[in-house]
Amino acid sequence: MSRILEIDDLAVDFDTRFGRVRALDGVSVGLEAGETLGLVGESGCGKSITALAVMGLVPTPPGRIGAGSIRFCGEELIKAPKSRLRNLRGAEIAMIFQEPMSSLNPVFTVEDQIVEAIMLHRPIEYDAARREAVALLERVGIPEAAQRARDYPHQLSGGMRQRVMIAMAVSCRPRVLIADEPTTALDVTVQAQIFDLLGEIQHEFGVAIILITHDMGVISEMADRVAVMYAGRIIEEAGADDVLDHPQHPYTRGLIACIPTLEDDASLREIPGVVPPLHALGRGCAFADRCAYMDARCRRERPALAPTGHHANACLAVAEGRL
Amino acid sequence: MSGSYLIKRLLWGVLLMAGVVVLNFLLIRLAPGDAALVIAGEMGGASEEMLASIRKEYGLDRPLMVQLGLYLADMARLDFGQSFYFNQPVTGLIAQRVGATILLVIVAQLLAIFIGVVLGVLAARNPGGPMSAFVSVFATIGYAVPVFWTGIMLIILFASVLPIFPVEGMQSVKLREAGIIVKSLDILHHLVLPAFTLAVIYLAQYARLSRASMLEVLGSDYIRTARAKGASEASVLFKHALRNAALPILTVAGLQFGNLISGALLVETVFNWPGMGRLAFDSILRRDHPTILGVLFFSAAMVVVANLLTDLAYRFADPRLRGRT
Amino acid sequence: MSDLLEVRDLSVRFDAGRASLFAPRRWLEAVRGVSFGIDRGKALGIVGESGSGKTTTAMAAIRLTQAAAGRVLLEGEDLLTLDEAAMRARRKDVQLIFQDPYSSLNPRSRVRDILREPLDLMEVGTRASREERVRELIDLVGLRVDQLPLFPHQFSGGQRQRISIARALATAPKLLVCDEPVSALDVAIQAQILNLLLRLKEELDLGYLFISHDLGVVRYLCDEVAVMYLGRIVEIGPRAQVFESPRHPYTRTLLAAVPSLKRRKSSGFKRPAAIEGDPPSPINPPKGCAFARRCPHAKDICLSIDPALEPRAGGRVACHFPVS
Amino acid sequence: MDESAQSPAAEAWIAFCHNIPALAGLLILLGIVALTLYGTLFYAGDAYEIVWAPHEKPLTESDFPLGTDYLGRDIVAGLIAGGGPTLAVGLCAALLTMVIGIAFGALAGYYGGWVDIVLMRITEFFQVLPALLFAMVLVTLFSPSLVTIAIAIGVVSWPQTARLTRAEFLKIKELEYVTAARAIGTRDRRIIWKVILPNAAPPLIVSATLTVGVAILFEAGISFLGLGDPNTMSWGLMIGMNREYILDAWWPVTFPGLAIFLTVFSVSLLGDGINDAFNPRLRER
Repeated sequence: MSRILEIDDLAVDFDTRFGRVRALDGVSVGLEAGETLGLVGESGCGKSITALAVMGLVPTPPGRIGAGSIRFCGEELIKAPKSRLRNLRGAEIAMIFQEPMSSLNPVFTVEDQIVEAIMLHRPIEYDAARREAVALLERVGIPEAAQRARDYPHQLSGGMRQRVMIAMAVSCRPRVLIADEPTTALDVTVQAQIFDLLGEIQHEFGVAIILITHDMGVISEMADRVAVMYAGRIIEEAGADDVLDHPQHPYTRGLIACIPTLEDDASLREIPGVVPPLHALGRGCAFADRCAYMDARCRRERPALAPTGHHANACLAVAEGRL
Repeated sequence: MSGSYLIKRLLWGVLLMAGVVVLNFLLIRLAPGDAALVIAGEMGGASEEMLASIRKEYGLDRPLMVQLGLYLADMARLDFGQSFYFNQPVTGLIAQRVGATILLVIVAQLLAIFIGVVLGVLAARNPGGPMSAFVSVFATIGYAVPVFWTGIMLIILFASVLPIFPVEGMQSVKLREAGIIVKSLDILHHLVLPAFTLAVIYLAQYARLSRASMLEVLGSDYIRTARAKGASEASVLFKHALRNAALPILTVAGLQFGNLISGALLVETVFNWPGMGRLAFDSILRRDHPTILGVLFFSAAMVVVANLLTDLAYRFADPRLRGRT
Repeated sequence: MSDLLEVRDLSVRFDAGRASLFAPRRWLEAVRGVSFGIDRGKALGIVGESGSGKTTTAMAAIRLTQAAAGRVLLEGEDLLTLDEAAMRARRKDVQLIFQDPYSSLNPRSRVRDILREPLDLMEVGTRASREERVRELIDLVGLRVDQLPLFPHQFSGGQRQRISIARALATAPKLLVCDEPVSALDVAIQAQILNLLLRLKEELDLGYLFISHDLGVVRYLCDEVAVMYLGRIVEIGPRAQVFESPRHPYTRTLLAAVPSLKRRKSSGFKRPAAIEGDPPSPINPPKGCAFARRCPHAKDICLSIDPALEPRAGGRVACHFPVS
Repeated sequence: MDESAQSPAAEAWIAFCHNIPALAGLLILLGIVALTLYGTLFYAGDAYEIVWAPHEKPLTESDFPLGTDYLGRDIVAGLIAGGGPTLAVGLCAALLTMVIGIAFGALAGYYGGWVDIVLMRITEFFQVLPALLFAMVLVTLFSPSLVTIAIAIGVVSWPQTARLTRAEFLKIKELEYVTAARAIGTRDRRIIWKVILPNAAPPLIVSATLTVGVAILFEAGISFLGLGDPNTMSWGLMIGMNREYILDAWWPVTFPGLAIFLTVFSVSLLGDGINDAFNPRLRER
């Protein structure tokens, strides 16, 4: 397999009332063609910002790419002209969002919005684009697609809207699809439908997916590889099975142990405390205050993501064999 | 669009108008002072017999509720009675003037919305930029200037320093006999200053409102979606954002209509614009009740119609409201 | 017969307006004849998707939403027939906590006042004893006494949820209604709150009416579980019964839809019991079983006759053809 | 996390104190108020008396720094005397507007249902009447005194406040802390006035400030048309009386107009400042 997306040492800064804050720090991760990479972490860990950075949509101001590079098929995106990014967006790299309720423009029909996406990137007649939009809606499982196409977003349920978003996203056969918590706002049975659909789409279109989620269960069912994020950094990265069965970083371990599941009767392990605010990060490991294995060195040094075999983690305690 | 919605709105509009009539009628009849004396005063003094005959002629001797009933019945036939002061049918008096007022109000409103929205959109593109600051300052100034004073200042400026626009009236005397095109151009020429004066206040408000509305819309998820599919910045701004940002502007434009008519009243007085403002002013000073009632009725009717149109426009512009009752 | 709360045939409906000026008024049937019971010190979880009526059921059970029909017996006394004053007095026994830690606390009150207000309103004890109780409460939920003078915006989401719990506990209630209390929290914080709730339940012998869409959370905390679909309970029973051997096809679908750490993409899992479509509208709900149109086992009778909730092996199920 | 116990109101005050335009507005306004209240202490002049030749230009005669009007009355004295009534009417009218508007909006928003329908229909009715025209009619019908003017302005301008209050109430009453208050048996009256209203206060305070401005403009308009109390000096009246002569003398209308503008402008700056101070979106993140 070949890497189609390569993020290298990416940093994103935000101006806040506490001054400039580094929201993303030294993030390096790659995406193979056709695979699913899960980005997992709690709110504010930087997983959505990573996605927006890839799309070239970090809101500026207050945000700003501080350092690093993002290469799509070898082409550097960070310094690319805006027009080039526009041509890539939607055509080669597409994205779907968390809130299907508000992600579609309320004053245009579903069809209009998909047709727009098609015609922006492909030399195609309006009528042909419309036929294709209906075909896409059918493909993503919208019943009576020809009629639904004339509907406005508010006339569709949340699940249907997310299907429309998916249809729009894959309309130009992108090579990368970023799905930012695509089911968080949906009910669990609808969530299952959407994930099943995403799986089929991936299989059929051969698109590589970056799946952003806070749910380890979703990772387990959907992802080939996982990167766990905490306070703007990746702290563990490996194949999904490796991370789920043999988590290395204390945070990953805690994250897995604190989920109430349908199989396990053990009492929940808590991670004490809260995620530190980004403006109050010290020199050391951001997780140190909540970590049972913390020692003096953890407070002084911020560990880098160090690979051990195929399994990379950023933890001094693991490196020193203290766990 | 749902027909029963329209019926409901129309019925409510008629009801509102009836309410306006009743309220105004009662207010005027209950206010201290004798209408017969006022009429007699216009005729140049009065004896008791004269007063009695005036009361009889104008129906002022009947019980209040009877007067109200009769008045409502007349009203339904659009008969507002005879003006005490002008000694003409009120309907005719208003008919001569209502056109000028509507012209002034609508031109001012369109001017204000158009310029206001353009300024607002430009400002929203860069919320920290100079255009944004200008819109904020301009909006605050526009809000704070008394409209009649702006008019007077413009008159001082254009009457003496820069005489390119007429500062008074609606038509030039020497062009009375000219063709329709020349006459229309002449009216437009006269319209410039009054319309601009009236527009300034609302222009500032619309600019500020569209800036805020655009900023809010630009931060919404569907704008991010539009960008994510590679839409150009112009398309994002004018196709995706403005259609949505226009909705609150439309609402406010509808609500402002009553204020606009109030403003027109002052502007007409300042520029001697031959609309209903002058008529209102005169009839109020002379306590010419039929005329006051007529003017109030017509102004309220204009507001009701404007609100109805705004409502329909809103429902057309926002698909979420179509087909609702 | 449960010794704390017994809800019988509770129904709630909302005016949904008219389709047009002369059309008949429509009703949104949010809760349709729901019955359940809660014992002292036990937790009943109600699970269901949005629009299933689970929150409305809870709100109607403590008379914060008006019920259209039914009875709510709190220790044998019907809350729905109490007059205003009696109901106000009874409120000290039933309290609730909410989903959103940001809107559930008045931003203009200090924590101390938030905790003391229920005591003041119920006129519990003397002024000094109320102050003492406030200190007790803050300690009980794991916050510090020196945080009492602070305002809600100075706390994190998890801490706010603790304050919310402390407020609910102020009048020493017997029943706590928990409406999605951990849904807005990150998983790490969620575990903290769940463990706190579990501890309080045992220490204070509290009954919980626990509303959640998260089956894992319900399984962790509740003794009994009710599954709702379109305003009805379709299955209710002890936790083990519902989770290990669900009888209703909808329950099975729901359980299969929950992402699981045991199902791996690497082992090529395929989801069993997937269903299509969305739930029908609660405005003029369909005849027959509400789930019939999405149910893989539906037969003709399901479309015409609404199955009653009948006892099956330990629990109760509303299905003509329960799975075994 | 900030550990000092600061109430939202205190934080808003701090934000306000860092807002230079708002402080400027407050300062100008205080200056104008002081001038109208105490101006006569250090500027002895009678606004009503003819003291000099008509249309004396400004800055030519040191006794009358801003000149005289068409009758030969001192303009500075007029400005000082005219400010009081204008400000008083503005303030009283705004107060009345807020009282009626908040009462209507709060009850309509909190109770909903038919209470809402009836109250909002009444509100809509009052919005149909062109405010200035209606106020003019009221003023002339019931003797043109300051009190009548204030009442008339109040009667015509409350609908906007009612709508705003209602919208805030509709939003806040759905919040969970209100449900929590109901769950502990708080009575409706207490919920409306003690729980919801304080939380709805920020936009209402801003609106109240702006209403003062609008009321001042209203009063000026009525006086300008000569429908106000002819025996009380006011800025609008000064402009109205001198209107006929604007092409001969610009100053008798310009300075009162500037005075109105400056007052409303400073009130508006103040309102914006309060708005920014309370608006968390500008302060947070």
